[in-house]
Amino acid sequence: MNFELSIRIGGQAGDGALTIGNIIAKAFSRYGLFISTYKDFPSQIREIHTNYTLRACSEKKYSRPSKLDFLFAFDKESILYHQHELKKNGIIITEQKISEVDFRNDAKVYRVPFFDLSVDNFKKHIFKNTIALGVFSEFLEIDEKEFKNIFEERYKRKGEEILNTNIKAFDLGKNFIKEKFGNTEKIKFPPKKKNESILISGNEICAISAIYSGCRFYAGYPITPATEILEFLAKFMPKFEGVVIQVEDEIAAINSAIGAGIAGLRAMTASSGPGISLMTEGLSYAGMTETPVVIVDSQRAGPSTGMPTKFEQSDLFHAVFGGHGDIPRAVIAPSHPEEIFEFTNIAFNLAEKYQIPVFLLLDQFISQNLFTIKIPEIEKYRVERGKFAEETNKNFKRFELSEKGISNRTFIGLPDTLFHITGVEHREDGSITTYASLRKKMMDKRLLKLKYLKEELPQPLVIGQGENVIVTWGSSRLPVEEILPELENTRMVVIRGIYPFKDNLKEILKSNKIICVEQNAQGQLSFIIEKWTGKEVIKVLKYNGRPFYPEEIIEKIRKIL
Amino acid sequence: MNFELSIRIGGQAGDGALTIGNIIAKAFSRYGLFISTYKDFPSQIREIHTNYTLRACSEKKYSRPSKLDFLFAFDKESILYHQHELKKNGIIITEQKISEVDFRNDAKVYRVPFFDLSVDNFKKHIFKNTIALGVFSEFLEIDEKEFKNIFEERYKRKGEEILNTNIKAFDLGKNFIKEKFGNTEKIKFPPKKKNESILISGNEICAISAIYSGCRFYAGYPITPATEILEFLAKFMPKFEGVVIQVEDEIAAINSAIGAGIAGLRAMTASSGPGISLMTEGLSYAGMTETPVVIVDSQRAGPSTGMPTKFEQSDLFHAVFGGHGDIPRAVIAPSHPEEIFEFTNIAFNLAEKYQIPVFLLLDQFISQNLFTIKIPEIEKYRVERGKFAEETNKNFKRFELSEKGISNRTFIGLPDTLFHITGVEHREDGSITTYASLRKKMMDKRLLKLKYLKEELPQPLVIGQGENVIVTWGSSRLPVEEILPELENTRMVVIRGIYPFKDNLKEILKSNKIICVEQNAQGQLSFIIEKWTGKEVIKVLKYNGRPFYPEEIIEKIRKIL
Amino acid sequence: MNYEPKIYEAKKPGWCPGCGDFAVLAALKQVFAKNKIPPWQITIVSGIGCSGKISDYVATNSVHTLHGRVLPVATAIKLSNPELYVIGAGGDGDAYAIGLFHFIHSCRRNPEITYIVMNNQIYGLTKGQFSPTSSKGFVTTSTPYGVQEESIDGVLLALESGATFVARGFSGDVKQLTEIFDKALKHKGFAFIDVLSPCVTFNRFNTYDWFRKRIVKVEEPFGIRHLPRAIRFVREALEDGRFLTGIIFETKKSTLSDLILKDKKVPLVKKGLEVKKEDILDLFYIFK
Amino acid sequence: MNYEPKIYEAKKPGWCPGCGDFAVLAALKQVFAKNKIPPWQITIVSGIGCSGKISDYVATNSVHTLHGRVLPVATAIKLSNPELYVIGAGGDGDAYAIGLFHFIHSCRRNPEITYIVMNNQIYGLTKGQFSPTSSKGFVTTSTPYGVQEESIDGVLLALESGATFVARGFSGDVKQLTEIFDKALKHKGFAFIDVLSPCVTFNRFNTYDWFRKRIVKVEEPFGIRHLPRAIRFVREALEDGRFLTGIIFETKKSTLSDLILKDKKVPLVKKGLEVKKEDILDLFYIFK
Ligand SMILES: Cc1ncc(C[n+]2csc(CCOP(=O)(O)OP(=O)(O)O)c2C)c(N)n1
Ligand SMILES: Cc1ncc(C[n+]2csc(CCOP(=O)(O)OP(=O)(O)O)c2C)c(N)n1
Ligand code: SF4
Ligand code: SF4
Ligand SMILES: [Mg+2]
Ligand SMILES: [Mg+2]
Repeated sequence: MNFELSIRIGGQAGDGALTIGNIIAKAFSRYGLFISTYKDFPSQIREIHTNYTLRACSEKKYSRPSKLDFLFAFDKESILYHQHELKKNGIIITEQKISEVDFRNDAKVYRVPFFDLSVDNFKKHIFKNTIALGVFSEFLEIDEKEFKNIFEERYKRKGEEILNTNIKAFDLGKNFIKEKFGNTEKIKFPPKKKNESILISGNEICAISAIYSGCRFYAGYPITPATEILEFLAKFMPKFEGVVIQVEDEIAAINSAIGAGIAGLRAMTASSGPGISLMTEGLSYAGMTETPVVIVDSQRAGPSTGMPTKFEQSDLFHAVFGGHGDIPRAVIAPSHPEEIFEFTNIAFNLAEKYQIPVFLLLDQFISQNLFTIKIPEIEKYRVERGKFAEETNKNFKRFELSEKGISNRTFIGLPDTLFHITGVEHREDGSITTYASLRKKMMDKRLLKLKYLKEELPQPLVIGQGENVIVTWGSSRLPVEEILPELENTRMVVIRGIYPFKDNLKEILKSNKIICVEQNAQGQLSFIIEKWTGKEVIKVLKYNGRPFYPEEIIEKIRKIL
Repeated sequence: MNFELSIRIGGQAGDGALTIGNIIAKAFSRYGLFISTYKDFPSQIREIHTNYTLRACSEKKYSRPSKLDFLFAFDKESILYHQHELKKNGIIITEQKISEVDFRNDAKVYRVPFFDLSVDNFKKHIFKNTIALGVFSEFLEIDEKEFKNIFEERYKRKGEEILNTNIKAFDLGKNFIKEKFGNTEKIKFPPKKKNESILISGNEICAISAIYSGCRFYAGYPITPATEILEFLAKFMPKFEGVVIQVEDEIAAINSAIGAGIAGLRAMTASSGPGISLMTEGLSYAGMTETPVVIVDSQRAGPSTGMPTKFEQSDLFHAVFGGHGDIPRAVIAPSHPEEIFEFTNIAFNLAEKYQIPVFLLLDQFISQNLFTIKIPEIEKYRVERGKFAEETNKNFKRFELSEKGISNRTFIGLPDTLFHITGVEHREDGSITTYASLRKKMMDKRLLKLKYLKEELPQPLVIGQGENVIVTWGSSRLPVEEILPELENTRMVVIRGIYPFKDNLKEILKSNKIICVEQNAQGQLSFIIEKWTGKEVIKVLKYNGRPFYPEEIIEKIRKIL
Repeated sequence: MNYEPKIYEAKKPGWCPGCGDFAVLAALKQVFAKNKIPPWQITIVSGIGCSGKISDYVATNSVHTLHGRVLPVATAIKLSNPELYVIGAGGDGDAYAIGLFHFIHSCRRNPEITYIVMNNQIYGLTKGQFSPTSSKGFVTTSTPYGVQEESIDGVLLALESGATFVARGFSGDVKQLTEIFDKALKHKGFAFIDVLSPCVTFNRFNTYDWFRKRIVKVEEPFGIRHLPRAIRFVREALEDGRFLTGIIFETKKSTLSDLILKDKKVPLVKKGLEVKKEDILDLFYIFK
Repeated sequence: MNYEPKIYEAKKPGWCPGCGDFAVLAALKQVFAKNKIPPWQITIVSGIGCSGKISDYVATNSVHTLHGRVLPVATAIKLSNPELYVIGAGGDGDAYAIGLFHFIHSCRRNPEITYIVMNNQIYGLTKGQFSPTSSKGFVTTSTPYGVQEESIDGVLLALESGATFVARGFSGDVKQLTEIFDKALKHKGFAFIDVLSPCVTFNRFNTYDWFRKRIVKVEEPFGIRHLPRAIRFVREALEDGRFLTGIIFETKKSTLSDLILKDKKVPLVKKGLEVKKEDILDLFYIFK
């Protein structure tokens, strides 16, 4: 049986949609379902409608659901904006106070006085979401323990009283619904599965992988949707004796990371649009000085401040082409929560092996939402430092010309081994020069590295078979993958190692019809695909800040094929 | 008669190569010859070999000459590095002190004790370059007045004494050569032409055009090779009541220019590589807020600090693709000193008509060297502000949707007419929103402008006829144009309106063989040409910091065709 | 026109109930109304942060800039049109972290603008990381083991950098805030106000009550004649865990507009862009 | 090894004869030699400018950073390997214009590095534009009608921002400079030295002679116990047209390394990158 359940919780910021959504997500995830969540939150702290969507499937499906089984509506907007997304005869659980609103005719509406129940019983309105959870549990066939266990973990630390109040609130909701509406029809669940899965966000996976991959220096500046990387590392890096500092801006962040990279540490910084743009000069410096540094870009809707809490994939052009001069670099983009651990590890290895800045492109959807994944098989991934060795060398030449363009590296402070690093053109020993022929040699050296790097870059992922090609990247893969079985004669190609451009692109994309699904306004990957295939690409774009629903894509593609 | 004379003056920084080069250039330019100069200076103030090349032609030829008639050698390096570039039987005028150096067998060498003559006669060594000029004049058929007149203008202000000393020094050189070597063979000059030409650098043309084009706000930060724009405007803008400020960095510079642009002024900033990279976030903001601003990028050799005083064309990728998000913008590049006035004017007009940031790409060669040009027919160029009007409007919507995506603009401070500007996604009135459908509309609006702008962008310049195409951009045009007559069946296409990409590119570049001559390591324009033509482009690249000699290109192209 | 505070308000602010920034907005509106300044003659230039949202809540001209870039933009707007009241407004992260150098350079340049920093000692909009004014030891989401750096004080830095009007306000005292803003708006030059503006959501340490116990009101601009004394008093108070509020220093110096604008009567934006052909030719003739 | 100054020199500097920066280089080499520091244990991190070229002239480790970014890079290097002597060096434009915020934040963070600003009150490498320390009225290539802004002083700003070692030197007095550098290198924390380092080519106003008439040497770190007094003296001197040179203030505070590095014995760069699998699993288990 293919089980699938989609829930949206809407309310004003502060109503607690996030809390209850996370509890449901965790409960279902532990039950053995695959969860993906979607937070549609404003870039403002209070008083604006927000909503949280949760999808639970018996199979791995991670894209945003377009049709809902349940809608929790704590405010009027929740009904106005979202009830049209309910499935036929879907269920609405809503605050009784909400008036002057027309409910969809087919919807099963349960109006509950969450606010009053909470205030009457607990003197505070904040338990209304727990009450709602109790209500919700009455519609499910699973044991209420699945939720209550989570309460225990969550509230234990905060004291017995809070825990008990929450449990009381939960029961209150449960009983209210029974008393008022009698026995509701219950949703059948597949049998519970023992599993080792975790419910985690992309930012957190990235942070853990960084630690595993030997990152020991992180400098950053808060920015949505990348902040959690800073926050996670600030908390856990000290255990691994690494350094995490929040600095005065992103320029300081990248230059600090570069400083650590020069010194011989594995270093990283993470940001989003505005911060990434500020790092441009540093990027160019890292390329010129052949300094390994990993730059995570959790993309959000741009340009400029754009929509800080919203999704987009529009920094590809910048990652590939941004910055003055001819800069060696790599750009990779995981396309799935399950790839983030691996790709973060790859980013660090490529950065050190090729001594370049590496962009790891994430996006708001994959960065901030929660997904059920298996704990990665970490032993599969290694720290590969390339030509890095603790070897004293009186004639150390940091930029020695070599066959593949890669020179020996070590850390600064090795006896008798002197470093000279400069963003100015330099000789093999790092001293400044403007000699024409040497300049050319050094430039060739730096760019030569890309030739070899290209081979090692993650391969495109090809799924399915067929004449037609849908090419995509980043988390756009998730909805495309979901609709793929419904399309005839079509294969999906996910570009994951974006730059340097792979030689096999033309071959892999061979087709009469190339459709590119990506989520930005200019068709940034499409441009590159057109360049490499010499073919016009049919672009399927979205850029309103919300990730594609699978259905939207299929509709558009049906029109094309 | 086709007259052509090429001279190089070499010495240590501080030896005065620049001064004497400029005097010769001015004298010849006034005489009616077309001058182009080439400064090959270190990014260091003293004690390093520098050289200045000067080409004087009876026709407009502005590229760097590869063969020299004259070499002034104030230091040993001048001989070591440069004598191989002398034509057969070329002339070397050199400091007598220089020893242990082998002169080319065929060269006519005149060893003169410049240093001693200067010190013996004037107690200072600094007159050695004027003495050298006197020597030089003995080899020319033209009247010595041509030089002495310039002394008078130059040194008048500094006082009679300095003037007289210089004249004495000049005569000293002249007489020395006569006495020691007798009558030298004299170079014949074409007859003197009355002319209205000027000898000017690209930066200065750009600055004058900015003033003419209505620029009344300039914010900048010094950087080679763009500084002269700041310096020229600082001096002359006040006369036109405009504002020029040197601010704390390039971020402040672009944000100041944007502020003035928002307020309703025509505003500009200029920089080079590192500074341009720092402006990336501001660029994205200008695109989002639809603020006109002109960004002049006097390109230099990158990446990073690169070779600050050296030539390159490697910021094209950044200008076109740099910055996070989907940013509307324009990129134009004059390809000839005579185009700079016009293109600066176009930059301001496009910026205001389309309410976007506009990149004006110059480069070190065209920016800092001197060229003889006619004074532009300035009345041909106008200030076109587009939808800018002083119209009070109680319901002013700065971002009103319209057919071509362009909204009405005015200045801030018009009675009852309120502005709301934000880098966040916004409604027509500028208030913040994240509504999905509005977001899409606003993004479409901003990008729609490019469709119309594209039509108005400077057309590619096609010179010559033939099956084969040499495509080029910026000052690379100069050497290509010079060799074009020597190639059969070949036309030259100069891309001047670079972005948005023109629809007619494929048509205009139709050919079996497309050769792209540009001066960067990645082939940045080539990449774009390949994208638009679907054809592989044969790249002729140079990136050692020195512009192509025409001969180098022809050699490479002969191998290809 | 009826100059009431509400004519300056565009929409209901989206700040958390109790946020200190409400007081700043309220005081501004009162001062505008009191001085009968038409909305179109005001331009609020704001940064990025909860504080920066203020520009979205006013029915005056408003420019919501990039994070940290309030001052370059505000200065340019003022130079472009000196008839405007230009008010910069941002958070402590905006002003003292990423934008700190613009702040200090503005102090010495003395542009005729008012600059209000809503100092909540935290990054509000990004949900609670420490800022340069957070106290040492303070536990935030990015400093789970406590802030490790000394905090800095905007008032001291402004005094040291040549600012001509330096004040501190407190969101718990709208009356005083209004008085300060009133004087600031009338000041010829750079008028800087650090407003202690509690973040009730992410900073549970520096609360209204916390401040109330520590605030000492300054009645006179006591440092007016003596900068070193002003500096000493502010520093001593801070070392003692107290905050002086009120106008702390005020002086007269030539402003950036004085120095840079030739003609102060007609704003640049109102001048035509035409130039005399001869004047341009004269520029070219330099190169003859 | 024979610790002589010349072992630290890589090539003949390309500065103009008479440039103040020679003195800084000379003093540094002497201090290195005196303290017998092996070249590989020193890292000079420099900015962009004539001053920044110093990194190309030393036979120690050197990192020539971007314009204004000396301090983030230097701090990171020091944290990565505390066994190094890390010395930041740059110009007044580098430190007080584009890099000013890094400077002030470094003062409050107290990283264990020495930071030398070669203050020539001009942009040397770009040929003579004004800098934030140029005097008001000074005619430069970008201010043909004179500088219009008040200058700022690095020493005052450092004192106000919590720096733990603040000094001023003069290139005309290599002996004093050497003494200052010697102490700076031994200081535990951020040691800042503003060196009045004349540019003989583009600044014909602030010449050696000009300074000699205005310099007052401070023999003791007289402010050592009293910051406000140090601030007052420096300010009064400046207002009076005089420059105090010597060590102006020195104090002890916990350093950034103290606070941020768990294990101060083994430098981070010398530690392996391996982690225990269980430790990583523990991180994942948080999300069970
Ligand atoms: C360049 C850049 N970096 C980071 C951010 C993310 N960001 C938004 S608001 C903010 C800081 C907010 O703190 P503060 O300035 O104190 O304002 P508050 O929200 O506390 O009023 C940050 C870092 C951004 N928008 N731009
Ligand atoms: C981002 C950036 N902007 C501008 C420049 C150009 N630039 C090189 S050196 C310099 C300033 C030099 O002044 P200062 O720091 O005082 O050093 P000095 O040469 O006087 O020693 C500038 C602006 C640059 N390299 N990078
Ligand atoms: S989070 Fe803090 S600063 Fe932001 S609105 Fe809420 S209380 Fe105000
Ligand atoms: S220009 Fe000035 S700062 Fe630069 S080397 Fe010469 S004297 Fe020194
Ligand atoms: Mg704040
Ligand atoms: Mg300087």
